[in-house]
Amino acid sequence: MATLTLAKALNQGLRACLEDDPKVLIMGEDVGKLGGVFRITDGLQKDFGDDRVIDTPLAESGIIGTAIGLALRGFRPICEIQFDGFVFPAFDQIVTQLAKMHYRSGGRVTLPVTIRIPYGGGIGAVEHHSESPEAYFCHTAGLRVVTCATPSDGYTMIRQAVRSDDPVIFLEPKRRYWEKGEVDTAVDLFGIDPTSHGPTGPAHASAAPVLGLHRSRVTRPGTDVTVVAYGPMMATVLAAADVAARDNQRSLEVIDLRTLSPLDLEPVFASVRRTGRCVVVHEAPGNVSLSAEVAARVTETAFYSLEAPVARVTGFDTPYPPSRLEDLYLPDVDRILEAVDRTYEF
Amino acid sequence: MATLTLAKALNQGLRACLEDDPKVLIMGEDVGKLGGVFRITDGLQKDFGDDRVIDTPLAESGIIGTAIGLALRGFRPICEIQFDGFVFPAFDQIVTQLAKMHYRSGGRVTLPVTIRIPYGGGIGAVEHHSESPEAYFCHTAGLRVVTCATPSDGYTMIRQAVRSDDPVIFLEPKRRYWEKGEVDTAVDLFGIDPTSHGPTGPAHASAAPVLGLHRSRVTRPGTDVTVVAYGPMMATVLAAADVAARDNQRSLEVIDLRTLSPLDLEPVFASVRRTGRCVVVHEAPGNVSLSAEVAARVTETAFYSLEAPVARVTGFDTPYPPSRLEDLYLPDVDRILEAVDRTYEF
Amino acid sequence: MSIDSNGSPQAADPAPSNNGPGKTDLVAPNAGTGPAGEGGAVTLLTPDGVRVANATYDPWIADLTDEDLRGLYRDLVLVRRFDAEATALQRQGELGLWASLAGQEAAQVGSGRALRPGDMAFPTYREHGVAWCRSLDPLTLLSLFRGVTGGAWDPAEHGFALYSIVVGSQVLHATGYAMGVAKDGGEDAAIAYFGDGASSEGDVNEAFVWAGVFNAPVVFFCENNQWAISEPSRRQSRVPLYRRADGFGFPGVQVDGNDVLATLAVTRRALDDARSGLGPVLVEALTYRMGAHTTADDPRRYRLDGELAEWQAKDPIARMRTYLESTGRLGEAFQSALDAEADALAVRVRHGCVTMPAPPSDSMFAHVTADGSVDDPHFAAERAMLARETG
Amino acid sequence: MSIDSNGSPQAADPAPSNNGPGKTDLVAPNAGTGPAGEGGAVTLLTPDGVRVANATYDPWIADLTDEDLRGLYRDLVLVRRFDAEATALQRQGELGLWASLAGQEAAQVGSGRALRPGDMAFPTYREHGVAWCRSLDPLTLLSLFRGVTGGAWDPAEHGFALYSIVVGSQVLHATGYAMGVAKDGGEDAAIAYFGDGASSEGDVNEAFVWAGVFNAPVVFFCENNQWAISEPSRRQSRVPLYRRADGFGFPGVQVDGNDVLATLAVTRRALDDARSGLGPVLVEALTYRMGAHTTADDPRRYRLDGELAEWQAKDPIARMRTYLESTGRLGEAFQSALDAEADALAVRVRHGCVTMPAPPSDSMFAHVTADGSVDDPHFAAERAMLARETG
Ligand SMILES: Cc1ncc(C[n+]2csc(CCOP(=O)(O)OP(=O)(O)O)c2C)c(N)n1
Ligand SMILES: Cc1ncc(C[n+]2csc(CCOP(=O)(O)OP(=O)(O)O)c2C)c(N)n1
Ligand SMILES: [Mg+2]
Ligand SMILES: [Mg+2]
Repeated sequence: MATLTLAKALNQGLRACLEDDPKVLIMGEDVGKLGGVFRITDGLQKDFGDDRVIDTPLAESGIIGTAIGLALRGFRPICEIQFDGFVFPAFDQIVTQLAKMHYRSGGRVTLPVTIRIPYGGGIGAVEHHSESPEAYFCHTAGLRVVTCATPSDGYTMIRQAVRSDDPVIFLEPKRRYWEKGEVDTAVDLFGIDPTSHGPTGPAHASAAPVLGLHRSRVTRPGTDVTVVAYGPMMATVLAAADVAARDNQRSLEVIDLRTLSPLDLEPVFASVRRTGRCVVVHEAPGNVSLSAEVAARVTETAFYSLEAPVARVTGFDTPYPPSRLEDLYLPDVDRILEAVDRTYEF
Repeated sequence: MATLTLAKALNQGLRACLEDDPKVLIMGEDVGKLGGVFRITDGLQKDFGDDRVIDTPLAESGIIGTAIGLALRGFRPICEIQFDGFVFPAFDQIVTQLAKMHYRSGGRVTLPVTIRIPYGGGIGAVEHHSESPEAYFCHTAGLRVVTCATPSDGYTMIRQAVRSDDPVIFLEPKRRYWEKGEVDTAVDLFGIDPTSHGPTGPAHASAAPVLGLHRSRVTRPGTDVTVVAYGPMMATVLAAADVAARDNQRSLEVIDLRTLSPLDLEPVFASVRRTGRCVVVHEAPGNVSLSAEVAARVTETAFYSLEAPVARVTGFDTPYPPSRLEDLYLPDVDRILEAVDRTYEF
Repeated sequence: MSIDSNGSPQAADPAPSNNGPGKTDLVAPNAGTGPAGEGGAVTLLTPDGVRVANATYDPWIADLTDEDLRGLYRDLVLVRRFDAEATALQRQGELGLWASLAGQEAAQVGSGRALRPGDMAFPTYREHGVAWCRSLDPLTLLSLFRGVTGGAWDPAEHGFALYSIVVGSQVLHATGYAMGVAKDGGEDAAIAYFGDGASSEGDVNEAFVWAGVFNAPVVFFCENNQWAISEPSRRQSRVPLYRRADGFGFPGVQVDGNDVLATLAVTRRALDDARSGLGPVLVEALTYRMGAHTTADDPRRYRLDGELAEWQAKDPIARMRTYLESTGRLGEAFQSALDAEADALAVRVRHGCVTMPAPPSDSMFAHVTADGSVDDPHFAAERAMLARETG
Repeated sequence: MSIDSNGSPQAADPAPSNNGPGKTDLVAPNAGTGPAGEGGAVTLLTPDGVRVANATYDPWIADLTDEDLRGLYRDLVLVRRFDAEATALQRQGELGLWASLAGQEAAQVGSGRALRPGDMAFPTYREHGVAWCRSLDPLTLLSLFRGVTGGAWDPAEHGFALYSIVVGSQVLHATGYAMGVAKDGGEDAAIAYFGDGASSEGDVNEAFVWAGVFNAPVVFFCENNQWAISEPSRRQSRVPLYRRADGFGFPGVQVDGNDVLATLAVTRRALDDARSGLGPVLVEALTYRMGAHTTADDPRRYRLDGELAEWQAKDPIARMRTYLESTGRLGEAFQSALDAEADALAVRVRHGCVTMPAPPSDSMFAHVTADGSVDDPHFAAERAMLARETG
């Protein structure tokens, strides 16, 4: 066990990926000497060479398009997109090629490409540096979309993602990069027989079981209201749960989705069946978003358990505003608690 | 009144746009001599010249990017994207530039660019020719997204869209291009005083009122179940309503959304409050889609009116399949009626 | 090297064969050496079927035996026949669509036969002739256009990537693949096919950036068939497309794409440069799409008067036949055997196409993702629903 | 033409002024005429401040009066001072970020002063010097980096489009704008600024395709400041970037971007070509980013040893001062007045920045769309919710 920031945990996870498999590559803008603008790849080019940690030309479609070609040649590229707002030039390669080539080939081609994207707001940045683009990817069949909220998940999930034979969009909550947590870097993620459970399954029996990549987690058990969130909002939701417990005697059960596509909602359904109330939180704009999907599925599955409609707390349906307004834009503790209250008003 | 196919109605609508305003341009791949692969721009280059109806190089980002520049110079470009599946190379220009420049400029810049996209399946095409990408655009603040289901709406809505000072994604249900309907091409859409209601408002009092661009419509009144759809699915839903009336004595109220962003759900809420049952239908994949949004909003607004959770009938969460399977992929009458039944099972 | 008659190239044999055309056929004194501007497009065989000398490129086909030459001719004839049959099948409703290669046989066969088994070709949707050279069963191609599969062959097995419909996208894949070759120390090369229209896409130009910067062993093979659907190639560039390479710092060469020998020579040389660490090369093959863009297109709306006739006079198959006949290389026995082979191919293709089984409905849900260990009840429910519906 | 001291260029005056540098200053015999290869980057003023003759480009600045020359110097000094103040403000937490132009003043002022009022410049996020030439209040720029606005000026008012952060995107906008100029018969031109890194983006290359095909009156002005964050410019191209234009069929020229006179001359000529129907020109201005990429960057991690010193010796301001001083054009009175002006500018900028009001919270909802006649209760509810919260 070590206490690491999320940034450092990801860095160590990536290092392990490069050590695990000589076919793993890291590619992107400024990932080499600079170690990326967030230093997530710090030191990796120095230790693994510029043949494996590749500073690319400044063109995102090129990054993903050549990564697909490299994957066809047997490599496992990890692409870094510098900021959320700069993934769109690569959107065509992601949506029409990366997501669909396995299907197109009738399963003959696999594209184990991981796309790391620092995402979300709250860092006082200029335009295009604070986007939450997950809905676009979740709507696209053939992609897997995951996000981590803690250093421990950062370390584990990046390794699982890179081991996955599917393309994975790996979303990193950038404003949490510098928050610390316990990480067990000695964990044997893939077990003695890595094929027995598949790369995303549980580890072998002798180790503490590691949560599969596509599993959500009850982060904080509770009895009154189910609150579903992920990534950068987890810390905010947990803070809200503290306040609710203290000020209202309300016990929130907090679930970290972790996997955004496919969704793992069984724990949510089970929770809502107990609580009868559900709030879904993310900072991406609400319109045609993940919270709509979760709300629709929860309602369909637990209709008669619901005391109130599922409440959604999301970023507003505006472009991400200038940074002096972002604190008002982003869901905060008050807005989450207000939604919790709403579930009692019905 | 004339009986026209949707294709011809759009063609005449575009002609009227070019006649109305010398700043209107049409640009895209093969829109000139060929008249577009669906002939929607047939004859327009011949009559308006290649300075106004422009065959562009084969690059979608270039089409939208230069259209933005043309709009900054005072033009009103209508861009054709040849097929739904080829809009993604332009995604960055649409999402980061076209959608956000008005906001970025604090309202000083307007970008009246219309992007016409033939969309949806059912024509036996190869990959990338049958996509329904509306969710991506609806999730993007700053864009307006509309779709027509009839020749009459095609004629009217394209003219309203081109008059709008906002960027409009104009989705054309390609497999309905050859279906006929009554079109009143004499309608005076913008009234004597075009400023009084704005370009998307009702026409002046002396003409029959024209529905605004951002209004949904109750296409078929009914009493038992509210069925919400749009674009290519409208005909299927109406057929389902016929069958339901005949075979089950069930009266479906069918609502054509027409405007996908912003949504105009007041008529849906009103209907659901009466019927207590709601089915939302589209052929786009269901995961994180428009039907999720409609379901979530309907549930939030009409929770106590609902006898059953909102049922969703959508394309499956797979890539669009090879065409020999598309009839099984696309929602059909049976699948819609099965969903209607489901709303009675709760 | 030799080219076998089963459609797979053999390993290169650097020794020129002694009964090749090198000595006997040189009747015209010179031709382009490319880059054009130094003499125009490289031609080794005139439209009249006359072999012209070219000091730069002659050595690149000096090894061809008479059998090899007949093999090339056979390829040209058979792919055209297959293509015609596919067009007919589409007209009869057996295919959803067909993108004919008619007119482009030499560009495709010449470049396709330049490849080694370990190379990887990245086609568009029209490279049926290259597919042929890579031993792909024509019926596998038809399964895509019939709507039965997404074009589901194994690229690794054939050295032939999946067809790519999003114009330009595959050019980046080829470049990345070539970067991978350089990384794993292989001697293979990648070749990216694309059209004149595709040259305008950002992806193609980004591929040029990448390939130049990483010195990737990739040949960019642009089939300039003069049209992108209804748009003439000057709508994509005001200078000849092979010149695009200048801007990215690697060589561009223009070749007569209706000349199978020139295309073979130029592509071999370009692949050899790529393999030997000289980096990428752009080849622009001048050719002509004799038919419609696809069976959904109507070229009468835009084609120029006389254009078709002009290009018919440069037909890639006719010139090869004239050449072989006039040099006594094409006996009647070969000709009639080839006719019979073409007929048999057409019969096999037709029969295979019309009897091709429809895909099982559940296959729609297969292979959306690769990792079978992930269970997703939502997806399973959709799958079960379809299973219920289809009984 | 003359360049007034208020920061707006006046209409062009083709008559060369008779006390301009044309006759007296030509001490070195020749320099590049660009395209490079014919003599390297165009230079009119050496790093030592010596004016060198250039038959091609001298006429393009022959009209400059001493006052004009001092005006250019003044621009250089003031924009550097403004930039330094902004960097300081960022360090003190008054700005979220700042992208310094230090080192690139000559490239920006030279090109910015080449523009006519009706022209439209399309900047990146670093063209503060061009903004200055287009009479944009520096505080307006700061409002963007302070997070108060999205960079909300009126492009039409200033002939200066909004800052563009998505690398390369604006180059297509410039091209479309120029197409529009050609359509409406205007005599204006567009200029697109972009960096060496941006040259790799598909959008930039598509813009080259478009501009070539439509012969659009646009100048592509690439500020090659040697770095794209931590990546050297050879990671974007293995040949000099001005050569990219060759591939698209229009001229490319390389200019010493630390030489304000050469940059002015080359840009004027390029704009003139564009205006007169000769189509696009690519200008590559060789310059250097003396500071960090932005205040968030740490160039010590990647900058080469000695590189900064090498470029400091080529400083764009020092060389202009030396030139003006050594030719007796820069009196002490002017110098001290300019120092005072710079100080006053810094004070005004600082004060304006720290007192800039935060945006009203409801402004988040303003201008998402333009058509106010559309009512959307969902959006209105969000707006009302924020209003309640901020109450
Ligand atoms: C990104 C994209 N945009 C548009 C299309 C529609 N389309 C298919 S083929 C074609 C023309 C291609 O021309 P070219 O590259 O010259 O190849 P050719 O068909 O002539 O072989 C177009 C516009 C597409 N497939 N992909
Ligand atoms: C599409 C896109 N990708 C990545 C970025 C992040 N980014 C901002 S500036 C920059 C480097 C730009 O280099 P260059 O074009 O040379 O301009 P310079 O900053 O040197 O002026 C990068 C990678 C971006 N803004 N946009
Ligand atoms: Mg073509
Ligand atoms: Mg730079």
